[in-house]
Amino acid sequence: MSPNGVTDFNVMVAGQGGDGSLTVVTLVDRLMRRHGLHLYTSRNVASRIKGGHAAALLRGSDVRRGCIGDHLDLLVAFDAEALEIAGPRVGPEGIIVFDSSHGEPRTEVAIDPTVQRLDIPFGRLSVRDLRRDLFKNSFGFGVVTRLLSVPDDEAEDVLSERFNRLPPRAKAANIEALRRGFEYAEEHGIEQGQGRWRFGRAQAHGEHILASGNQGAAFGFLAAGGRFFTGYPITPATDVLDYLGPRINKLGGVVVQAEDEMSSINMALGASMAGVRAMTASSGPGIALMQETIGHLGSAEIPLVIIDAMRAGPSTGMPTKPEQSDLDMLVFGGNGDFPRIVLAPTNPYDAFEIGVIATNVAQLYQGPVFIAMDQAIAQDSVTVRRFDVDSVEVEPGKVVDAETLSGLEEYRRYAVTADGISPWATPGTKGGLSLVTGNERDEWGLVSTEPDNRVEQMDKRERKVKTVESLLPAALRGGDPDAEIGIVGIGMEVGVIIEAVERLAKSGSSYATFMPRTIWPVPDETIEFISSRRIVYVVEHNAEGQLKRVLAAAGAPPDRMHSILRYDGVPFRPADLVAALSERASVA
Amino acid sequence: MSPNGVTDFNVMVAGQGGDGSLTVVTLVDRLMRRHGLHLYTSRNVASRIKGGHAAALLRGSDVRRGCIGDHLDLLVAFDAEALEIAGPRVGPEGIIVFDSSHGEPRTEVAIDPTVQRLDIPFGRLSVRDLRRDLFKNSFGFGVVTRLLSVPDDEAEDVLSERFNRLPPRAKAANIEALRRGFEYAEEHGIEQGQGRWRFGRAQAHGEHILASGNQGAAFGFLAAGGRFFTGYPITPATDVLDYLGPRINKLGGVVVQAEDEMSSINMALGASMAGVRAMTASSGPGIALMQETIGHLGSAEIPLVIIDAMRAGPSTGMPTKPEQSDLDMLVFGGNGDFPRIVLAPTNPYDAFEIGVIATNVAQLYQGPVFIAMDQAIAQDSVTVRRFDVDSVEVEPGKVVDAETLSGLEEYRRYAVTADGISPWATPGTKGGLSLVTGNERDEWGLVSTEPDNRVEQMDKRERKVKTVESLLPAALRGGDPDAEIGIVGIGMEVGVIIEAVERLAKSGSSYATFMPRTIWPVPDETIEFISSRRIVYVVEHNAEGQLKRVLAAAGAPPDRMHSILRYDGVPFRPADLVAALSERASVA
Amino acid sequence: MTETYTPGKPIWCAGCGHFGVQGALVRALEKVGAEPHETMVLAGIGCSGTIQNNVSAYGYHALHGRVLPAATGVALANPDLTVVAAGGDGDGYAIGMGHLVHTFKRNPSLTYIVMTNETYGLTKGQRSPAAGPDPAHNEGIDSVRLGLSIPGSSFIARGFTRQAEQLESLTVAAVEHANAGRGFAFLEVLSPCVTYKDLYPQWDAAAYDVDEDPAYDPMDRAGAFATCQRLDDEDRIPIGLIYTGNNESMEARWGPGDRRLNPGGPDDRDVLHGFLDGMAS
Amino acid sequence: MTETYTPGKPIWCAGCGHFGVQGALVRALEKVGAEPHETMVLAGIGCSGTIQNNVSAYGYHALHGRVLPAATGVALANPDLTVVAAGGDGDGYAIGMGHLVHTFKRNPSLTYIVMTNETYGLTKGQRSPAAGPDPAHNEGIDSVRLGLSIPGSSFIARGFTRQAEQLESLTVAAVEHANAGRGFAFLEVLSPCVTYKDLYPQWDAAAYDVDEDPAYDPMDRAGAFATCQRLDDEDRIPIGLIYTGNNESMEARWGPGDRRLNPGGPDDRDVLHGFLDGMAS
Ligand SMILES: Cc1ncc(C[n+]2csc(CCOP(=O)(O)OP(=O)(O)O)c2C)c(N)n1
Ligand SMILES: Cc1ncc(C[n+]2csc(CCOP(=O)(O)OP(=O)(O)O)c2C)c(N)n1
Ligand code: SF4
Ligand code: SF4
Ligand SMILES: [Mg+2]
Ligand SMILES: [Mg+2]
Repeated sequence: MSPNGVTDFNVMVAGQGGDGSLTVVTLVDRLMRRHGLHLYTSRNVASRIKGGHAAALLRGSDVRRGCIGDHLDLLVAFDAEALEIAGPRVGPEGIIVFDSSHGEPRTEVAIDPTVQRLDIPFGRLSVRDLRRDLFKNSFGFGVVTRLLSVPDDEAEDVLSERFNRLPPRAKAANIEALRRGFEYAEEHGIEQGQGRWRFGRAQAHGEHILASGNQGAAFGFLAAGGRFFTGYPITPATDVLDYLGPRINKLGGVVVQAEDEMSSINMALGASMAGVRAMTASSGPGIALMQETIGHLGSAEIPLVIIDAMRAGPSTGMPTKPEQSDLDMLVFGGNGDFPRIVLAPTNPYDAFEIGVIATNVAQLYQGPVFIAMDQAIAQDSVTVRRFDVDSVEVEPGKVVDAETLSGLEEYRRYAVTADGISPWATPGTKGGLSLVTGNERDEWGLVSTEPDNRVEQMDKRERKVKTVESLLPAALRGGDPDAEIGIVGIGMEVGVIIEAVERLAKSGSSYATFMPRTIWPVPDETIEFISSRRIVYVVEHNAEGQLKRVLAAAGAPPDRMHSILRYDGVPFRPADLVAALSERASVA
Repeated sequence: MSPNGVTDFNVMVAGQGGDGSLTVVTLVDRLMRRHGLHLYTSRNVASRIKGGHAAALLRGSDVRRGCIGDHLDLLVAFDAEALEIAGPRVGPEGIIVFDSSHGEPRTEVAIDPTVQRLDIPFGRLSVRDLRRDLFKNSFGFGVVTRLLSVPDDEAEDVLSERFNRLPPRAKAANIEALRRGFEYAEEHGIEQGQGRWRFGRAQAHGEHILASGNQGAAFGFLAAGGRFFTGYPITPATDVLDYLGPRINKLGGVVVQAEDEMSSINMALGASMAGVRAMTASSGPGIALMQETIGHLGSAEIPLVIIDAMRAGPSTGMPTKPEQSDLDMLVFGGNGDFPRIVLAPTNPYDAFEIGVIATNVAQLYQGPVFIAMDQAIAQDSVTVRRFDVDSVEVEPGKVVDAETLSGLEEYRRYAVTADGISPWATPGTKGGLSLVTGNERDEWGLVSTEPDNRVEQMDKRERKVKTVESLLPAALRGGDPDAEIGIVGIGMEVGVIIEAVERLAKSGSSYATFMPRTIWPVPDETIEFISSRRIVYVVEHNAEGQLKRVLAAAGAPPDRMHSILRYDGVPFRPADLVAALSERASVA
Repeated sequence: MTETYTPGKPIWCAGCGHFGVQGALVRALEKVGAEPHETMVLAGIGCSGTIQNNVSAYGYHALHGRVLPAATGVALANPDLTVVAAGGDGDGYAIGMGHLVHTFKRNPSLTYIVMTNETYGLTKGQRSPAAGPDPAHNEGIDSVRLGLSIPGSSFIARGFTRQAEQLESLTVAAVEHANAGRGFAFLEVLSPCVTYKDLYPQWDAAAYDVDEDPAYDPMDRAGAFATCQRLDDEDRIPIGLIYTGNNESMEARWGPGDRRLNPGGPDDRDVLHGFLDGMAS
Repeated sequence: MTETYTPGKPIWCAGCGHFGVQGALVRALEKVGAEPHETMVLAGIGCSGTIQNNVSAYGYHALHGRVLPAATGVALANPDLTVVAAGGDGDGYAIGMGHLVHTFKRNPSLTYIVMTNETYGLTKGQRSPAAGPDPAHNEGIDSVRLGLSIPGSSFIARGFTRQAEQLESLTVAAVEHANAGRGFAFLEVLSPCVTYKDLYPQWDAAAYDVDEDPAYDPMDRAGAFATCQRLDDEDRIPIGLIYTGNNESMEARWGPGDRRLNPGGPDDRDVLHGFLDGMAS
């Protein structure tokens, strides 16, 4: 960071899950937003309600970033475990604020010698002076704001804003705790306005919001006319249910918490068949349970948007950890051959756009569209431009109404058309009686195994994906377009790739980057990008190189592609990728 | 066929489903078996109980064949629809015996001019003379045996044998019907012993049985110690339930018809976890429903054999038609990365062998093993060598007993071992308490998201497939091993490929054939076979070229592989493949 | 008139009970005045699951066991439709059991007709969960008592194809219950499979018509349960209107059921902007 | 002694009802003399679904909703084991509902303990199917009445973590029922989630102990149903032994339950040859 102002600042607050310690982060978050920084926030929790190591990460930066940085500048560790786990991640000249109430770590922690450590028994003092452990957070915030050279009154202002809805008594106690923080900082020689860091002047960035990918996709769905959502709670997809639950009814829509994922997707299917744009969301285990119905949507030609917020598998796996290991299932799962579309947002704004596209394209091509987000894209909150809802168009697709029907000589639900898409009358429409089935059928919807008809219907269904292909989101590109080495990655890798390649460029290594947003069908541009490089590194969060495999299956030259994989539940940091690429460059 | 004897004879009996007409086939079948012919029989029915075109096909040949031949020699058509559909398939010099009771076809049927047609109102005459339509079958058989120059007393013998368990009255009526058949043949000038065809002398072929792939796999499972089977009825997998249901209890085992496929696979999982070899079977829609549990088996390291009798998809599709369109799902379905093995028998004997291997390998590597059979392999009945049950070994795997455990210092269910396989104590064993879970876990079975542990456990699981790789069945090879053009196909394509290449070789075109029995993991030999040819045709029954895609995903050079696909629900005949290959050869 | 599909001919075996169910449904739909295009018949998979092909209405062939969630989606999406779900006892009581219980609980306004024949007709005669005890199996599931046990249920009836008139009037009552927005109308029909398990003789003997019993009170849940239980102990099967009550329906709980859930209301965009304001940075 | 895993410490919030369930189970297993290595505890997914980590027994963490089929497989495969399935009300009554009904029907000899808290604890407080009515939802599912409605059920009880002694004796009774080969022992435990839905006060007020009621007859199915219904109408919840009966268990119907289903009996090969003879060509 520059001496004049913080331009890129990474802070982590860590402790035991459920003890409220993560609220410090929301305070720092507000502070940074006031100073016009872009935020990227991420949580790292155990899959349990209370207890277990939990951490909140926050990066504030003057340019938009798509990941957490390499090192922490500031760590607030509320217990020894937090110090053990996160201490080594604090970078040179960083500061650790350690709650020493409950003793030292049991093992030696390798901490950079230039790191300063402040031991303050927040917890103990809070209990002693304020009667509740909980106040340690505001206490800690007091120290942190001093370190950030924030004037005390501004810190108090932020705190008051945050605790606006608390009873006056509790609010006052928090302010008291904050002031104890100032005092303690003072005792450690940190004067007001004289901290290690200092924010620059607030800059205008236009209208921004803080959103996650789950929220972006859910909002995009609403904006494109989605009015029926079903879900069954599962980490990390539950946010979508939580976001839409209290909102969709304001638009006349319906949210149902189903009894399981089969019910969830089949209710959505029913609503969609009845003409209402519908969506469901789940994560790996739930998406696995939906496989039969997903094929049915493809066969019976029923639109549906399906969010897969991917967590680490296999099976129950590591529910709160990010992975990109459902790609194979999304692209190849389900029995038989049927059309499907798989889109992968790269950030929350993108999730909004893709939410819109998915909803419209499902309606247009009458089939399933997946929005695949790894847990980081799904749940990390990022400052992004305000979603441009005014420019969203709601595509009607080939729905025919009674008037149009009355002008037709005949109406066949599964009419074989040049573009593969059949006109569609929804129940309730006069003149459009139809049969919908997951058996092979003739144009009228009557079950048929007649071989020629079968081929016509199969071909029709395959054809319609081509029809909408031009509407699917293009890849992001970056780096040096002429470089002979390419890098491909989706979702959470995108922010990391961009930052890593930026750094590598500075040190003279150039790479062309290609970050697909349409996974399936694999667009021509993807194959072309790969075919025109000497080497392409496919960066993925899974063990088997699923994206690479999907690309190979679609015809990308397998010998050019090399995997850079990670499957330990931890995101790459830019430095990891810089190291991995440099190492390979030295071998190559 | 040679004038001296029938060496390759294709007969079809067709009518409406459920009217019992297909019993004629079982009679001809017995006749052919008496004369030492190899049989290949196939049924072609609508997915409904009664009504709908239904046909039984029978091929008798002096060499073993893996498919029905190009043309019919004899068609017994019990109604006009049967004549319309099957008439064009009767080859030169063939004979059609048509039940003219209910009138002529409504459309013109293109029948080879050299084909002879005998119109006999079996149905009407049976009702008139014998009071029941049903007797038309024995009536028809009388005509057929005359055409085959079978002495009347032999025909009567076969019939008596077949109807042994009928009440004497009914049996007598059938014999009466048969004799009416003789008379009618006589009236049409077909004297006893003077038919168009004649069987050769019976040859000894060693001990043979007539079995389907479903039966073979089920028997292999039993032979390898399988004692727990669960199923939920679904075409074309129900046979496995039907075969094991009345048999497994004779071996002390259990069969449960579950309430759905999730229950089915999870009951089997429970039994397997308790140390009993277990299997379940289903078809595409049911296997789709099992996807979550299949990943769980892979994660939690629980052995299970899963039969997928593949029917035409997507979704409910065409339940009685063969397809190979679940391959993608079997290889890539389920959330997350986990090990799995997919085997594909090429005939019923092979299904037996693969049933044994699957049961043993599941036990050895502690994970899911699929037996993938298209409907033709699963259901067509073929004469094969008697299953060599005496040479079957039951592999114990790494199960540890109380005695062994008492000698160990510690027991960890998920111990990280060099071969990737952990020792396994089943519940009830003293000293082996363990935790089994689908969450990521440490060696003790306790839930853990610790990154290094995660990687160790993932790598361990991937590693163990390598450990058993050498036990997986090798591909069948044929044709000219040095040919620069290769043909790859599995399951029902194998018999067709062998016969087609045999013919092509006679006309001077040579091909190397490669018929994998291990689909996943893709064996090195498969990649090598493909890599060492100029062109490889991958023959498949699906629309998207799933096998080719799986091979490409595993690293086979995509540009060498070309698809020959069919997805209309109809098997290839050898002539189809000869034509397809010749056409491509002329273009290439 | 636009030509659309013509209802097909049933493909059932001669004598199959399902003919009777279809006849009652067709007549009931006419009686309640449900316009074909405002009616949707959703069916499961099984022999029973072909009924939608033969009725003049929008038809849907669900996945095995999933007809109720699909029908619930349709009913919530367009409350103006007459929604009739139908299927076999395998479809509804085996793979579909979880959904049945939850549909009773949620009480969406739609009719569900289960054609019970104690067998899986289409897959050739395996036992269904409704099949009674035998040496190798415990007693069958009684969906009527099951429905009574769910506190949210609102309409439970059982018909028998042998009693065509009663079946028709029960079907009318069911469709009327649902169309009045009163919730989930459950009608089980004893519909024998003459090919694999001809229960006509047995059911002829066992059927006991509660509609004819003046002492029977279909508003008394516990009483209904006790009667069903007693009859079962006597190897008899109650038919007729078993229970009807006044639980609020699912759509009613979701607010006015008088509009289709389509986008484009004039304020939609304002509402969306409101959501964004709440996320502002 | 071989070192195996040491039962862990519960990860539940302080005050969570699940502690009480675990305590009762541990004591009950001791009381009935179930050896740890001859006991298997299978759990669902949820906060409740971590109980197997804390009990000295073979432990299995099933997929969400699938604990009953898995436990049935175990119980059939090795009838010598004490098999205890356990899980939350989300696990058992939502995604697992179909299996619950069918397990009641099949009646395998195993114990099932459902920790009901009317919420999904682990996923942070959504409603479970047991949750009572509110303006937006119909009444909850009552698993006890549901169990009574399945003719094959054989043991139904409900405990409350506040009543530790009774809970322990109900757990003992359940495990004994199963271990005696009498079939499926269903025990629902009211086990409040203090973090998302603290029902202690409400349930303290509502619990009605049928064990204390001399007029209550747990062998009378219809009577039990009527009592449950009446109490429900009075906003009370029956606890205690609700029903016990004598349906034959699933393993009993499968023949002698005294051997593990392992291959290698001396005649196995002969039996197999017999099958082949039947297929001979
Ligand atoms: C997931 C799945 N599993 C199994 C099947 C096969 N299947 C088709 S119909 C049927 C049962 C039909 O029985 P029922 O619902 O009682 O109808 P019926 O034929 O008796 O009228 C089954 C199991 C299927 N189509 N899908
Ligand atoms: C297929 C699937 N869907 C959803 C989930 C997410 N999930 C985990 S626990 C749980 C519910 C837990 O509630 P309950 O069973 O009542 O247990 P409690 O936490 O209340 O003890 C859910 C929905 C999952 N693990 N698997
Ligand atoms: S098999 Fe049974 S249920 Fe199916 S159509 Fe025939 S009689 Fe009806
Ligand atoms: S969240 Fe609720 S159910 Fe889960 S441990 Fe805490 S109190 Fe118990
Ligand atoms: Mg049925
Ligand atoms: Mg719960």
